[in-house]
Amino acid sequence: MLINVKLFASYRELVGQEKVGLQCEPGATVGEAMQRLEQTYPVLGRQGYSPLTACNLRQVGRGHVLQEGDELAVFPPVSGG
Amino acid sequence: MLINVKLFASYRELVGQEKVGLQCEPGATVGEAMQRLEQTYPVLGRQGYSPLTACNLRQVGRGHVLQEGDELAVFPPVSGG
Amino acid sequence: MDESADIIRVTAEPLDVTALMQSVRLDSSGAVASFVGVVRDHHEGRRVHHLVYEAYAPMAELELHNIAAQMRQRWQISRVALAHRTGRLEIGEASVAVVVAAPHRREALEACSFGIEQIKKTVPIWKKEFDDDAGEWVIGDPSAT
Amino acid sequence: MDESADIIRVTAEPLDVTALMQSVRLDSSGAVASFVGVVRDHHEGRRVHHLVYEAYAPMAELELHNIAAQMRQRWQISRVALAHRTGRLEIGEASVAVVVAAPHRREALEACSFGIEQIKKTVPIWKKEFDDDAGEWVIGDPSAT
Repeated sequence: MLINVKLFASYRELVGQEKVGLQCEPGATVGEAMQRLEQTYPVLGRQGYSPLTACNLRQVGRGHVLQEGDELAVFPPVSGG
Repeated sequence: MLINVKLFASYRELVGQEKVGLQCEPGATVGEAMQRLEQTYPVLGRQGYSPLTACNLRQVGRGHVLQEGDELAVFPPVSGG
Repeated sequence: MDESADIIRVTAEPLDVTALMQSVRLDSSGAVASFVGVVRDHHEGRRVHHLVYEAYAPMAELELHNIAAQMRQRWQISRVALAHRTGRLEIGEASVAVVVAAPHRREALEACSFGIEQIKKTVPIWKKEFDDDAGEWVIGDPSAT
Repeated sequence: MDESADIIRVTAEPLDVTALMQSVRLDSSGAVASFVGVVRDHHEGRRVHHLVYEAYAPMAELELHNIAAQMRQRWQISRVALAHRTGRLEIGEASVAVVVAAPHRREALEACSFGIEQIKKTVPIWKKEFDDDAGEWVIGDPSAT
């Protein structure tokens, strides 16, 4: 199934794209999708901080099960204000 | 000695004047000046609250000793803001 | 920071909060907190048509300077503006403004909160509330002073 | 008060704090508290020339609505405005504004303080600091979320 990955801030710059299509097994979790993403872009795993993840605009943990067409956002700890 | 009394808010309206000259004995305290003021304007003593007093722009108690020409302000508890 | 940079005002002119916010900000300020008291249409169950504020202006300004000095002593802040309006005010008009610029947000917010509490306790200003015909002086809490 | 009256904005346009203050006030509001975050010229010992903010805008707006709802749950307030700027900001420009109108001052100030704390913890927005040549992303506290 296809997951629409959106990247923000440092992760967007490391990957050089703000959107990436990611093929995952049906029933894949956010954790599994992140593993696959880091295989394709190893630089993502080499930062001094861990990415946060949101599915369809809601923050989710690594165990969240993805569905075809989900928007998976990947971003560093927030620093607005 | 002459004390320059300034009246504010409800006290100003009760007396009908914003300034009153008050003759006091040399060495009179604020308390004694207030007694004399209330003798002249008995309505001042008949409110459900007590006047606060300031001498030359600083809040003072009844025991403060007045000097010739002092400005004695008489006002109700403050309600600004 | 020089205390003379504090903006202290007891004035019959409308309060320009935007101008106060711009005046207190320095390039080193990351935070501007403000509190504005506004005339509302009721008070303790009674309808309010308008208010009149009377001040003992020279003493009020001295007290506002004292409050600004206390704020500086207790919090690391850049600049302070304390302003109180006098005369007749309609519903929705600003009666009092406390504006604090500081390097960090906590200091700005805490000092702002302290500032408005102190103004209500110690500054010689009085409020007369008018409904459609009569006016009545609001008497403060004498134990607060 | 209808929640739809909350003003929630994630925008590349300059924040007009005066307009926000006017928008949140009701005739029953006696207090308007506001916090404005401003770009300052240094951060943790380093000089700052300008900032760039990036937002995950639809999620950021959702989070701001959540924060406004929490403010309403915890304090009796009239209306809330929560706004965050995006894009390039120069020193002195407002990056974030929290404006709260309430019948009473304590509620307005406490809700305002809560609002800015929550924004910094949960809203998906990131800051990149530029000195005279290079830029660097500021990474938030992951335990804060």
